[in-house]
This record gives sequence, C-alpha cells and structure tokens, in this order.
Amino acid sequence: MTKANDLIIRIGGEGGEGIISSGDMITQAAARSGLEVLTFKTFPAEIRGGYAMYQIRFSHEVILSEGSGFNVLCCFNKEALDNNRSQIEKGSVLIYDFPGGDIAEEQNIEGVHCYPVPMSKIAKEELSTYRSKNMVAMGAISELFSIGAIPLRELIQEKFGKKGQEVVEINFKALDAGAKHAREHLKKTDPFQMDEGKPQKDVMIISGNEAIGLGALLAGVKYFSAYPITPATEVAIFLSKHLPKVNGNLVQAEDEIASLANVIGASYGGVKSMTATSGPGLSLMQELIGMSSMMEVPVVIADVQRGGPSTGLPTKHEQSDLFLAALGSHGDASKVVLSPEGVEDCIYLTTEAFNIAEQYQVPVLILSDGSLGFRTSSIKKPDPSKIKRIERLKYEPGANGDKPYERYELTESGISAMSHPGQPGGNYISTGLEHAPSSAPRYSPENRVSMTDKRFGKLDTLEDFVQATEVDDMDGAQVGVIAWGSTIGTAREAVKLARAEGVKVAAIYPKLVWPLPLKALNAFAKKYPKTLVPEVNKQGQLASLLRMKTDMKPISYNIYSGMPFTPKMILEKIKEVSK
Amino acid sequence: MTKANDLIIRIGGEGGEGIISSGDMITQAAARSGLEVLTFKTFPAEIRGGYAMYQIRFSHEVILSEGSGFNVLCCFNKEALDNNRSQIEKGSVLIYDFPGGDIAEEQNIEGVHCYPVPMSKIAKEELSTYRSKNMVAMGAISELFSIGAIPLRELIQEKFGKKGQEVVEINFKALDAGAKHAREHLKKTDPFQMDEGKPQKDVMIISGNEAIGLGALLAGVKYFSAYPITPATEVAIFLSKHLPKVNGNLVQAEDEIASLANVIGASYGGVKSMTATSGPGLSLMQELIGMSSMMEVPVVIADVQRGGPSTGLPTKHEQSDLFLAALGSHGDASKVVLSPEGVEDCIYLTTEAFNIAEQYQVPVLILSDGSLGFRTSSIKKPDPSKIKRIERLKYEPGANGDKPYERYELTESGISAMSHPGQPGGNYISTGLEHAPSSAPRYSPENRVSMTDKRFGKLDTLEDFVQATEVDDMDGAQVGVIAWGSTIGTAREAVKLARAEGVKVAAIYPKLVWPLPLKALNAFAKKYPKTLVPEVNKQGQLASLLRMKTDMKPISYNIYSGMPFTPKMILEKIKEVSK
Amino acid sequence: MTTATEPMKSKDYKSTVPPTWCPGCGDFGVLNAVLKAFADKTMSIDDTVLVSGIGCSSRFPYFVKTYGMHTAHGRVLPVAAGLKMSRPDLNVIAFGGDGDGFSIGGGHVPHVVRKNTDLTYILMDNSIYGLTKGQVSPTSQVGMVTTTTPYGAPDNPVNPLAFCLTYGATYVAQAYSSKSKQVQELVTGAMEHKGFAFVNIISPCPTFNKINTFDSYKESLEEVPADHDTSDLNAALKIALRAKEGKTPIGLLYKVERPTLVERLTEIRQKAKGDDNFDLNKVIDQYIP
Amino acid sequence: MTTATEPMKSKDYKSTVPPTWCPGCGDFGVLNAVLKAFADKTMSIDDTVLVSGIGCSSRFPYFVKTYGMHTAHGRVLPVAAGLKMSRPDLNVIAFGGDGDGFSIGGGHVPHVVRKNTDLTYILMDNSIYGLTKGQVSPTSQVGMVTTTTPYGAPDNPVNPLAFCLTYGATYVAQAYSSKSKQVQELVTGAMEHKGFAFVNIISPCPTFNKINTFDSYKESLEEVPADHDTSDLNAALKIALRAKEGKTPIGLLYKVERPTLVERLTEIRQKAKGDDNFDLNKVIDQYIP
Ligand SMILES: Cc1ncc(C[n+]2csc(CCOP(=O)(O)OP(=O)(O)O)c2C)c(N)n1
Ligand SMILES: Cc1ncc(C[n+]2csc(CCOP(=O)(O)OP(=O)(O)O)c2C)c(N)n1
Ligand code: SF4
Ligand code: SF4
Ligand SMILES: [Mg+2]
Ligand SMILES: [Mg+2]
Repeated sequence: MTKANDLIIRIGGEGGEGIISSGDMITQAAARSGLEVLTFKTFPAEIRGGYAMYQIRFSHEVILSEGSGFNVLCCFNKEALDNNRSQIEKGSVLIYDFPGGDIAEEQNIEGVHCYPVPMSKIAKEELSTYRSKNMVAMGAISELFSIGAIPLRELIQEKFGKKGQEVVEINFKALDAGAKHAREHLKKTDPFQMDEGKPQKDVMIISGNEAIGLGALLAGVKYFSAYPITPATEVAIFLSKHLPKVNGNLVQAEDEIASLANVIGASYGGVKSMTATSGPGLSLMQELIGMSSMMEVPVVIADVQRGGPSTGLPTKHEQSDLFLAALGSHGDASKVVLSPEGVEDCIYLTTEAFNIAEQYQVPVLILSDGSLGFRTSSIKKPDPSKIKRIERLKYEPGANGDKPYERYELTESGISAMSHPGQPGGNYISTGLEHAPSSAPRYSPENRVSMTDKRFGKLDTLEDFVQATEVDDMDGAQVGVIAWGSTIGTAREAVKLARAEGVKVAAIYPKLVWPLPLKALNAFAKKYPKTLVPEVNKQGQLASLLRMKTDMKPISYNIYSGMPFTPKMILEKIKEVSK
Repeated sequence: MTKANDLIIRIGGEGGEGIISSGDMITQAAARSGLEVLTFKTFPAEIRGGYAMYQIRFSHEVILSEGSGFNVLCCFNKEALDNNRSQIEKGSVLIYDFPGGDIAEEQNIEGVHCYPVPMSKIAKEELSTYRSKNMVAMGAISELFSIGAIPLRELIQEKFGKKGQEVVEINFKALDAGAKHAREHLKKTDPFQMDEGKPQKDVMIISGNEAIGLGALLAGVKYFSAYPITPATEVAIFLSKHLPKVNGNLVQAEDEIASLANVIGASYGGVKSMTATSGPGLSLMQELIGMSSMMEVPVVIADVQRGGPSTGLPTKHEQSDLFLAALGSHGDASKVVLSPEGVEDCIYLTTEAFNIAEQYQVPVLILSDGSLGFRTSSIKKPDPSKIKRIERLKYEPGANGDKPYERYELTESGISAMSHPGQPGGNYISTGLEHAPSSAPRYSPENRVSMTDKRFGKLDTLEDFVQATEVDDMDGAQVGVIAWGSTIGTAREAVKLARAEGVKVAAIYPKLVWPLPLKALNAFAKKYPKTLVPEVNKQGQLASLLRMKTDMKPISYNIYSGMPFTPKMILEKIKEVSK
Repeated sequence: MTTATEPMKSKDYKSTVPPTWCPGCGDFGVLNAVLKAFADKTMSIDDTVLVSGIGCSSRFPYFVKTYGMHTAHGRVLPVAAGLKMSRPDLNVIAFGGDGDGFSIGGGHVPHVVRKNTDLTYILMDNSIYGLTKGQVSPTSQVGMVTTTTPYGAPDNPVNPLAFCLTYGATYVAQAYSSKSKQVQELVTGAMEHKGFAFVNIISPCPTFNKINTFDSYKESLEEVPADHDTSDLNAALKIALRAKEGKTPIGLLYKVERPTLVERLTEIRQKAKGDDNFDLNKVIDQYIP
Repeated sequence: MTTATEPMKSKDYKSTVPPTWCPGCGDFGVLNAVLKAFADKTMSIDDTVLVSGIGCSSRFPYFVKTYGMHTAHGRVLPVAAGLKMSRPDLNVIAFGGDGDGFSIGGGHVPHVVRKNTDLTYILMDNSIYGLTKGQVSPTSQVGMVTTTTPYGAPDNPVNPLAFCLTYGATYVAQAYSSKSKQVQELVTGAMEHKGFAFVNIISPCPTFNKINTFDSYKESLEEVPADHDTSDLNAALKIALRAKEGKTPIGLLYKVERPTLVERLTEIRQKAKGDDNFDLNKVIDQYIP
C-alpha cells in the first residue's frame, strides 16, 4: 500500500455538531506528530442549522493552499453528503454516518471507497451521549489513516482534564469505539495513510486572525479597539487576552466608527494602535480613514474580507474590498494596502503594516479574508527578538533651535517629525482641514497643492521600503500569473503543477497592493506580456488597478461563488491561456 | 467705444460684508434686462472673516463657464486686492475702496483702468450705515458698465419693501451715491459696456443646488431626508420649502447614515426618495449604498463635491469623489453615477437619475460640485408637462397565476417586478444578505453567481437608456478632449477658442460616468487616439476609470488647488498636446 | 392570500422558513407571542412590515408571512421610520437585538423617539452578541466574561428602559420571553399605541450567555406594581432604574399621548397646502428673475 | 515654552490664531472663561489636549496654546476617549456643538458616559447649526423656523443634561456663556472631577438663532437651588427636566464618584500581570501544538 504524502480530509455536517472542535483536535494531533497541516472551514451565516465544513490537509512538506478537492470525505449527515456528492472523485474515500443517522441508504459509489460508520448510533447507544458522535468519527479517521492516535489522546486529556476525568473518559471511549469499528468492521481498500513526521520544535499552529493579533503584538501595538464582526472577531479575541499582558489596552467600541476614532486618538498620543473589521465595518470607517490620511496619523486597520456587498455572504470567501480599501474615502486620500497570502504572512505583514504606518504616517490596511482568517496552519514560530520595529519620526524638543515646530513641515521625503502631547514646544492642532505646515487651517491654492503632493509623494519610496513582492521567473514562460492575498498560495501550487506538466509559467505575488509596486510589476509585464490575474471577485479588482496604473492588459479570471480557487482551477486556466 | 458682448466682473471682500446679497441682486437685475448670466462664488470655511468672492459673467449668448479671469475687479478691501493682484490683466478695470477703506494707497497699475470709489467712506459718512457699502459699489458698477440700472431699483423695492420703505430708501440712496460718484468723479477710460438684452420670457435664474431640488420635484420625488453639509445644504433648503406642496415629506435626519436609511425605507414602500450630501456624508453612506444595491431598492443620492479628503477644503471646488462613488462600498456593488455639467443639467440629470433608479432598481448618484451648486445662471424654464417620468416595474397581484411571487426573479433583463407593502401576494423580505429569487437567504455558489450577474448585468443596457453622452466631432482633430462634471462647460469653451484659433480638436462629454458609456467612448478613442482628460483632482479619477475600462491611454491634466479650470488653461493644454 | 378581513390564527402568520435559532433560544417565545398578538388584532399580512437590523433576533421577519426588511446592523429604526413617514397607512414594526439597538444603533434611538415616530420597536435583549458568538453587549453586566472581555467587562450597562423614557418615548414596557401572555399583551398595547412604543423583551441566549439565564431571571423578575401610574414619568424612571439593584421589572412602565411624527408632518403639508396635483410651474415661477 | 510649574495668566493660554467667530457669538465667553479656568489651575499647555468635532464651536482648540485635535463631525468623544485611554497622564478636554454632540455624535455619548471615561466634555449649545448657516439642531425647540424647517421644526428637542444623567455621567452641569465666573467654576470642577464630566454651556448664536437669544435667556435662566443635593440623581433629573417648562437651569446638577474607565482598564492590566517587558514567547508558546 503506497503511503500518501499529501492527504486532504473534509468533514461535513450541521453547524454546531462539534465539527469545528473535533477538527481542531485532529489537526493539532497531526501537527504534534510532526505533520504539516492547513485547515479550511466554512460555516453557515446562521448560528444553528446549515451546512458546516472543516477540511484538513496533511503533508510532509510545506502546504501552499487548501488544495483541490479532497481525498477523504466524512459526512456527519445527509446534507453534507448532498452538498459534496458531485465533488467526490474516483479513488477517494467516503466515510458516512450509517446506519442510524439521517443517511437512509448504504452508499456504493463506483470507484469510491465507501466506509459506513454508525457514528450517531454508537454515540447514542453505546456511549449514551449524542455529543460524542464527532469523537467516534475522529477515532475512525485516526485509525483508518494512521493520524496522530497518541497525540489525540494526549489532547483529550489536556483539553477535557479541567472538566473532570469523567469527561475525559467519555471522549476516550468514543475515540476507541470509532477506532474499533474501523478495525473490526471496515475493510480498508484505499491507499491513504500518513506516515508520522518528525516532530518539529519551533512550530506553532495558529489561525490567520490570531496571527494578525500576534503580528500586532510583535510590532508593539499598545492600543486596540474594535467592534465584533464575522470573520474578523478573532483578532480582537486574541488581543483581548494578550494585549493587557504587555500593558496595552483593548476596548470593544460601540461601533466601527468609534473604534477607528479611538485608534486615531490613541495614535495621536504616540501609541501604536490598531483596529480590525470586515467589509461593513470598512465601509463605515471611510470618513475617518480619510481623516487619518489628512492628519498623517499612523493607524493600522485589518479588514478580514467576506462576501459582499451589504451583509452579503458573511461567512464566505471573497477578495472584494480592494477597490474600497485603495480608492475609498471621499476626496484624494493617500493610504497603503497590504494583503497576506497565508497564516505566516498574517504575522509578518502585520508587523510590516505597523512599520509602514509609523514610517510614512499613513493609514495602512491589511486585507485578509475569511478563509485565511479561520485557517489554522502549522508555521515556524516567530522570534520576537528578530522583529524589526520602526518608530515614527519624532519631534525632538529644541532640535530646531528658535524655529517654531511645524507639524507638517515640507521636507524632501514628505515626512515630517511628529510631536506627542507632553512634549514642550511641540504643541499643534491635528486637523482634518487642509492646513499649513504649522497645522493651522490654510486654503490657499499653493498650499493646497504642496500639501496634497506631500501626502501622496511621501509614498514614492514605499515599494523599496516594504519589499513585499515576490517574483517567480521562468525563462520562456508564455504566461505570467499575478495573484494577491490568499489566492497566492493557490497560485503557487498551480504554478508548481503546471511546471511539473512542462508548462512554462512565471508568477508575481504582490503583497503590497496599493500603491501598486510598479517597478516590479512593469518589469514583470515586460518579460511576460501575457498576464493572468485570478481573483475572487466579480469586477476583477486587482486587474482593474493594474490596468489603471500600468500598460498591462491582464486576462482576468474571476470567480465569485463564495469559495476560493483550487490549484486545479488555476492550473487549467494557465494551460488554457498558455496555448 | 466698443461694447463688450461678454463681461466678467469679480467682486472680492470679507465674508459677511454683503458681497453675496449684492452680487445676487446685480445678477438678477442683469437677467431681468435680458442678459445671460452665470455666477461663481467662493467663501471661506469660516462663518466670519476670510476672503469671499462673487464673480458674474454677463453675455448676450449662452454662457458655458465662469470664464478665464475677469474684466473688472471690484475690491471691497485690501485682502481682496492682495488676493487678486497677480491676476489683473492689462486692459482690465480695477474698482477699489479708496480713500477711507483699508487700502492705504491710490492704485496705479500700468495698463489697468483704476477707479477708486470711497465705498466705506460714502457709506459711513454720507449714509451713516456701513452696511450700505456694497450698494454704493453696485451703484458705481451699474453706472460704469450700464448694467440693469432700472431693474436694480425694482429689485431693491421688492426685496426690502417688506422691511419698510425706510430700508428701501437707504438702499436707493446708496445706489445713487455710488452711481453719482462714478459719473462725477471717475473718468471712464475702459471699453466695457453691456447693451441691454432682449428681455426673455421663459427664463429662470436658479442655483445648481436648487436645480437639483427642482429636478427631483419634476421627477416626482415624494420623500427626502438629509443632514446639512456645505456645499449641499441648499438642496434640502429648496425641497424643505417646496416638497410639502406636492404632499411630500422632508426630514432633517440625525446624520447621513440615518438619511439614507430613511430613504431606503421610503423607497421600499414605493415612494420616490432621495438624499443629498457632500464627501464626508458620502463616505458615511457607503454601507447603505451597498445595501440598496443588494436589495435593489431605487434611491437617488446627490453628492455636491468639495475639496477632500476629510474636512478638507469644505468651501472649495474639486471633482474628487468619483472613485468613491463608482467603486466605494465593500464587496462588488453595482450602482450608477451621473455628473451634470451646469445648472440646467442639474435639473434634467436629476430627473434622469430618478428614471434610472426606477428603471434599474439601483442606487444612482449625482456628482455635482461646490462651484456648480452655488452657481446661479439664467436658464430656460423647464416645462413640467414634458418631463418623462419612469416608474419601477411593479408587481401585479395575480399576474403570475399560481406561481408565487419572486421579488428577485431571474429575468432576461435582470430586472424583476417589485411589490409594495399592501399588495396581496407580494409579500417578501427585502434583505442585504445574498438571497434566492424568492428573497430568502441563500448562499449556494450557483445562486450567488447568478444573483451577482443579475445585479451587474441589468446595467448592460444603461448606455442606450440614458443617452447622456455628447460627442463633438471634428475631422482631422489631433486631440480629443474628455471632460466630466462642471469641467464640461469649461472644456466646451476651450474647444471653441481652440477651433477659433484653427486648432483641430474634438470632444466627448460623458454625463453618465459609471458604468462608463463604453460604446461611445471607444468609438471616440478610435477616431481620436490622443485623448486629453482635464479634471480637478489629484489622482486623475476619470482618466483612471477610462484606463481601467477601455484601451485609452489618456493624457491627464489634473489640477487640485481648490479652484476650477479656466477655459484658457484647457485651451493652452489642447494646444500643447496638439503639437 | 389572506387579507385583513379574514381572521387568521397565530400559526397562519408563520412563514415557511424554519427559525434558525438555537434550541432553547428566548427568541422563540417572542416569536410565538408576537404571532398571537397579530392574530389577536387580525393584523393584515399585506399591510404590515417587519423591519429588523442584524443579529440572531433580527432574523425575525423571515419567520413571518408579512412584508419585511432585514437591513443593516444598527439601522433598523431609521429604515423603519423612513418607511412609516412615507407610508403611514402601514403597520411598521421594528425588531432587533441589544447590540443592534443600543450599541451601533444607539445614535438613532434618541431621534426616532423624540420625534415620537409612529413605530413599535421590539427589542430582544439577551445581554450578549448572539450572532457573532458571544461578545459583550451594551446590556451586559460589569465584570461579565465574554470572548472579548476575558478579564471581565469594564463598562456599566445601558438601561434601555430609562434611555427611552428620557428620550421621550410615549410607550415603554418590558417583558420576559417565557411569560408569553404578558409579551402578547404588551406587544398588542404597543401596536395599538399612537406614537413610538418600545417593548424591551428579556430573551435569554442559552448558547452564549451563561450569566443571564432563564434561571437567573427567576430571581430578578419583578412585576410593575399594580398601582403604578403609567403616566408618571418619574415613577416610570424609578422602576426602570431597578435594574441597578439587579431587578428586572416587567410590565407597562409608561404610556402617554403627544403629537406623533406622522401628525406633525401632516401639519406641515397642510400648512404648505399640500396637493398631489400641485402645479410645479408655481415653484418655477418663483425663480423668474 | 512655559511649563506647568510657571504660573500663567489666562491670556498666556491664548494662541496667536484670532477666533473666527462672529462678533457677539456666545463662544467668546466660553473661551475666556475656560482660559481663566486653565490659568486658575495652572494647567500645563504641554500636557493638555483639546479635542473637538466640527462646527463653529469646534474651532475652539485653535485659539488655545495647548495640544489639540480638530476631528470629524460627531467624533470628538471617541477620539478623545482613545487618546485618554492610552495617555491617562494627559488632561483631555472635549469641545463641540449641540449638533456635533447630540445629533451625528449622539451614538457615542451613552457609551463614553457609561464607561465613566475620564474626560471633560464642554458643549457649546446654541440650539442651531452655526457653521452650516442656520439649520435646526437637536436642541432647537418644536416649531422653530430655520432654513431646513420653513414650516417649523416638527421634533421635540433633546435634553443633553437629562440624557447624560441617564447615561450615568458622574458630573453634570449647565452654564451660560455670559456668566463667566460660573462657567469658569463649573469647568474647573469638571476638570478636577474623576471620571466623565459634562458641562453644557448655553452659548447663543446671534447670527442664526433669532429665538434663543441673549435676551430670551434672561427670562429663562434659573440657578440650581442652593440646597440641591448634587448626589441625588432623581433631584438632578427633575432639574434637568425644567427645560420642558421653558426654564434653563444653571449650576451643578450632579456629582458622584464611581470607578472610571482608566481605573477599570488598569485593573484589567493588573489582572493580566501587565508588564512593559513581557516576553512574547510566552504567548507564542501557547500555540505550540
Ligand atoms: C457594521 C456591522 N458591524 C458588525 C456586524 C457584525 N454583527 C452582526 S450581529 C452583531 C451583534 C449581534 O448582537 P445583538 O444585536 O445583541 O443581536 P443578537 O444576535 O444577540 O440577537 C454584530 C456585531 C455587522 N453585521 N455589521
Ligand atoms: C459627516 C459630516 N456631515 C455634515 C457636516 C457639516 N457640518 C459641519 S458643522 C455642522 C453642524 C454644526 O452645528 P453644531 O454642532 O451645533 O456646531 P455650531 O456650529 O452650532 O457651533 C454640520 C452639519 C460635516 N462636516 N460632516
Ligand atoms: S446564539 Fe443565542 S441568541 Fe442566537 S439563536 Fe442561539 S440562543 Fe438565540
Ligand atoms: S454662526 Fe453663530 S455659532 Fe457660529 S460663530 Fe457666528 S454667532 Fe457663533
Ligand atoms: Mg443580543
Ligand atoms: Mg450648534
């Protein structure tokens, strides 16, 4: 039996059935046993009912994306089976709740290894607690594919120990019952089996949202204010636990407008500050984003995108806030937008966001998305001592001699020293009105032009400063892929697959998405005139910005069904346009 | 002495010195005497103090723009003189408050006809009321350039009659004193003199903001809610007077979010509804604009642009909300943006906005701007009986037979019949969540795609429906000008001047600015590959959208000093790029 | 379709959409009682519009056969107000949660209330953010541990009853989800009331709020005294402030009459001699130079 | 630059920017009294930040030598709160108008107040929108004719004092621009107060409000009775509601102590054993599988 090196298990069932918690546990168990893991979850927008899905990819190598489809499908109920039936491929495995659940018939799908596991029945009849159904399933899965049996037990002990040994035992029993069923009643006909990996030191497992919070801590955030919203709330949840430990403050504000107002006040006071939200909140923040741009107050705003517009698809995947982030707010407002590709990026681009905000005294937006926010993956632990922290250019009392301090002094770089309240001689009025270098309101045409030029011009050096664009060249490539955000990982995998098939393809991955890194993009387009831009939105938002700012005529590949791309989808498109 | 056919008088002084009211009066007087008039005003952002300016252009022909500079400058104080000194051209006239005001010296500018008028002195000493200073100036102006002497007296009688004959007499006296001074102490050396025109029937004089209100009334608006903001408040002021007359309702809401929420509620109820705001308000409305797009509720939003971002230049000119209007709101939100070129357009594009909103069940934004909003001009009276009013496709109870009503039925045109509460069988829940044709929430990929396509696809026919693009062709033109909003009038004048100088230039004036009228634009760009886009913003917002959506590589001509273009500026640029 | 004249039973008002609430959610009780109130008053499903914001509670309109709007978080009142102003013939009832109403929507409440907007507003108060899975809400108690307040909530709660009384509401009541009869009566009273009627319904969230549970309310519930004068603002305020003592007053606190927004707008139209067939030339002629 | 230790005269606090207010504007009186209060308390210009929204009154910070922020319409309180939370060492004083505070900003007030945020909030109430040239404001009387209410305002006014009392403010006072001494005393009291202190200052707008004039207030002003117990919420509310009788109470209505936001956040940091040099590896290690 060949051992799989890359396995994708999808678990589907009703929201609230414990799918998330059991999925988390097997993920963690696998990571403990030295495997790389990456998860993908979708929830219904309702609290109860509706189809929820938890997918885990296990590998011995770095995992780039959710992957294409799944190798193993585990259905807790009929809805899960119905939802996924058309996606079950030959050679894959189907585990399903039978008999005793709501799936009425035994499944026999040609070419598919079908394993009935009476999860509900075992839970209800043998363990007399329906809630242990998911543990029964985990037991079977762990047994069938040799995934983290020992760590699973450890984790149960650790997690439920607090609730009493009784609870631990129930879970052990469920796990054993599932494993036993698999051993005794199922004939394994599939080829999937994961070797244990080498347990790694220096690995952590964390979600994209938590990683943003961690990045903020590493960057030195001291103030955070937000209003809950799916799928961004976990950034606040993470920081509400940890921020007070570094003597920082966090509040839940009355709305998103108040959050950003709080953050602007705190940053004016000299404290690194941040908020996190999703689309509806980002819409509400537009006026104050313009204000922070005008005041030149550093602020960091994480936007964990979801399906829009309006309430839209609150729990689904989309990359459709780029227009708003880059071009929103009335008037001409300068700002910076970054977009992370994966969980690790969520850490380092967030520290980068703070550094840019401080360096350029500008609002910096981080565009993550729902799948990435909820994705957990095994990543290398960051080393706090190695994180570069940049501080804003601060006014030095007395440095100017007798010259009065000018908050918005016109300098060559466009960056002016900022004073903080408490500093003698640094007094000024920060304002959203157009202002003179001194900060006093001034409406003269000359001043207006030079201040506008200052606010935009200071970002001219940004592309070199941030270096968040990666180019993957290939001689003779027919097509150059340009991907952003969490589509990058998927595109990387597609590029790898394409090359494996002999298709020549290059790629560029800009993580600074506004202002666009034009030097890198233009150089790329010169080498690969035919560019392909896959993105999860209707309007082709990055492709539009590329057309706007470069001479590229990219081929847009837009999907907007609420699901991310799979590597295969992009692969097929690469092949199609390479012809 | 040659008689001028086109005269521009600029009056400058301190805000609150009666510049506006006296300017309004002489404008009206001129219109009464059969002249075409167009005014241009700038105020300080403060209530008191600061430089205010009122400029009037008089002509016997249709006036396209504010014009380039002025022929006559009348300075009420030193600040006005200082602000304008560099713009005084040879051959023009300077009238100034001397002696007795704060201008210390007699002015002798080479080649300029300098007429000192001791306005303050006459007002204080002869009339013992400083407030009549402006009337003294009007008297002198009227006398010097033969503008509306008789109508001016009529207007004084009409306007001040209510306050008692005493007030009228004071004003008469002031007017006479100014005229007498001009007759007896000034030697007219300049060539400017306006013939009386032919008094026209069917002419009205109205501001751009009032014209938007009037357009709304003509379109059948029945509900209006807004929050005051410069320079948009006059739309609300106009409608607060007149809307109740047609049995409509108007409220001042607690903020812009509430205004748009009110409007959405009213329109859901079947009533034509509207709000008006400026940049900061438009930023705040972003979430609900997306909601109306998602709910497919017709709403009309007038945005009278001002200098941004943030509080910016609240009383200055800018065309910089186009990005926000077209691409704002999180997610992919379909909407329509129109932009009027002048006062008359403010009427008819507003009726058009209502028609589009009703026809396509979509939010429609009207981008006017501060200069246009405050501009008064003489225009042809609209004929209410000739206004085309389109009503939304309404659900007919029983029309579908036994088929249950589907609010978001997928139709070929993308437009679905809308029921109004009260209609039996039309019950549905309007929602910002993604929804099935029935309106029930539905998150499935297929439904998501078809609903998104519906919302965008229904606008495919818009370009033909609205016909708000004007092409001014010219064989052999080296350059094609593309202008939008109130820059159109200025561009028209520049094109006329250029052609008069033998420069071949074509032009296109899109008043539908989103989605762009691509058929017309592409045809234009094909004929005139070199395009010039003058606009008053930093980022070249229309030019950017053109790059995004067409293959044009327009030459951007961006100014952002808080002032509109003059025809001469555009003329020079046309000549430069025509080479 | 059934019209207002054919009496319907409470279940006839139920739509075919099954509620998405967790088993045991207090909102079920509210739904059932409201439907009974509808049946009681033989409300017309065609002339009634249920407007809501965003939250678990704001899913309410889907479960009823009337017209409805499920709007944006915090915007239920201004949307409902706009609808009512332009369509005073409709019964417009607003629904929402504590966060929707008093956190993000808190800026609209004073204005909709002071205008005495002709609306019924039914708030399902569970002292938690349900839909977003358990964050502190404006009615959560100080010290409450939630996902965003792991060290305990630092803020004193708002008092929806006292707020609405101070804003000038003309009908203010509080009810408890499980006391179905009273919910029904108070909602009926609210719908019959001329002007803004506010009914705060304590509606526990067993899933995320482990502090304010059905059990905990057993102790804190307290009927408005039978001899309470519902036209006495001060007395009503005193009852509202019982929350400070950990009590949960239920019953009708306040009811008075004063001109409503619809009435005042009608007066304005009358002053202006409003006329559907008004000749707009009369406006245009005012702008002849 | 002068520091807190060198006593300054009131005029020394004046910046070089001349006020942009109309002659006769009530805001001049407020400015002068506030500067006196600063001098009185020898406030440090470096450690004091004046934060404002948008409106005539919100121009206040420009005229004073301290630090300041002139923010967006309605956002003065959350900006000031964010600043105070992160820089509790500073004196943060918020300024604004009636529209700024109780119309567009009205959603922030309840929350900043209930948290007992350590701020002084000075509102210049002229019952009109000054900067936008004369529209109805939330404190305008019913029936008032303004540019947007030519047929008279349809809405009952808000009562800023009663609102703040109900929200849980711990210091509530009202003053009158021309009574300079009292303004100064009440502002001083507010600045000395621990927690949220609200001073509503009646500050007429002679340019646009022809109803609520200096003259009209002569009749309506009414000192808070000398024997009023400023710790009695009910009594304070009764005084606040005198506005309904057309009266304008001035003086200190309410003053109590309770934990402030800064204190509560400090407690949280203490619970978490907050440490500036906390080793973040301790957080990271929690996420080892
Ligand atoms: C602008 C915006 N911010 C945040 C959210 C996320 N959100 C949805 S419901 C909700 C709060 C729900 O609490 P509540 O209003 O009390 O209703 P409940 O679910 O408890 O019934 C929040 C914060 C949103 N939908 N829109
Ligand atoms: C979002 C937004 N909406 C509207 C405005 C316009 N605006 C500026 S000041 C103001 C109201 C001023 O009234 P108030 O707050 O009472 O201050 P006052 O001028 O009377 O002192 C308004 C509506 C704005 N600046 N921003
Ligand atoms: S989460 Fe709470 S409020 Fe929401 S449905 Fe479940 S029990 Fe009800
Ligand atoms: S308009 Fe009114 S509030 Fe504004 S400065 Fe003038 S008098 Fe004062
Ligand atoms: Mg709640
Ligand atoms: Mg005011």
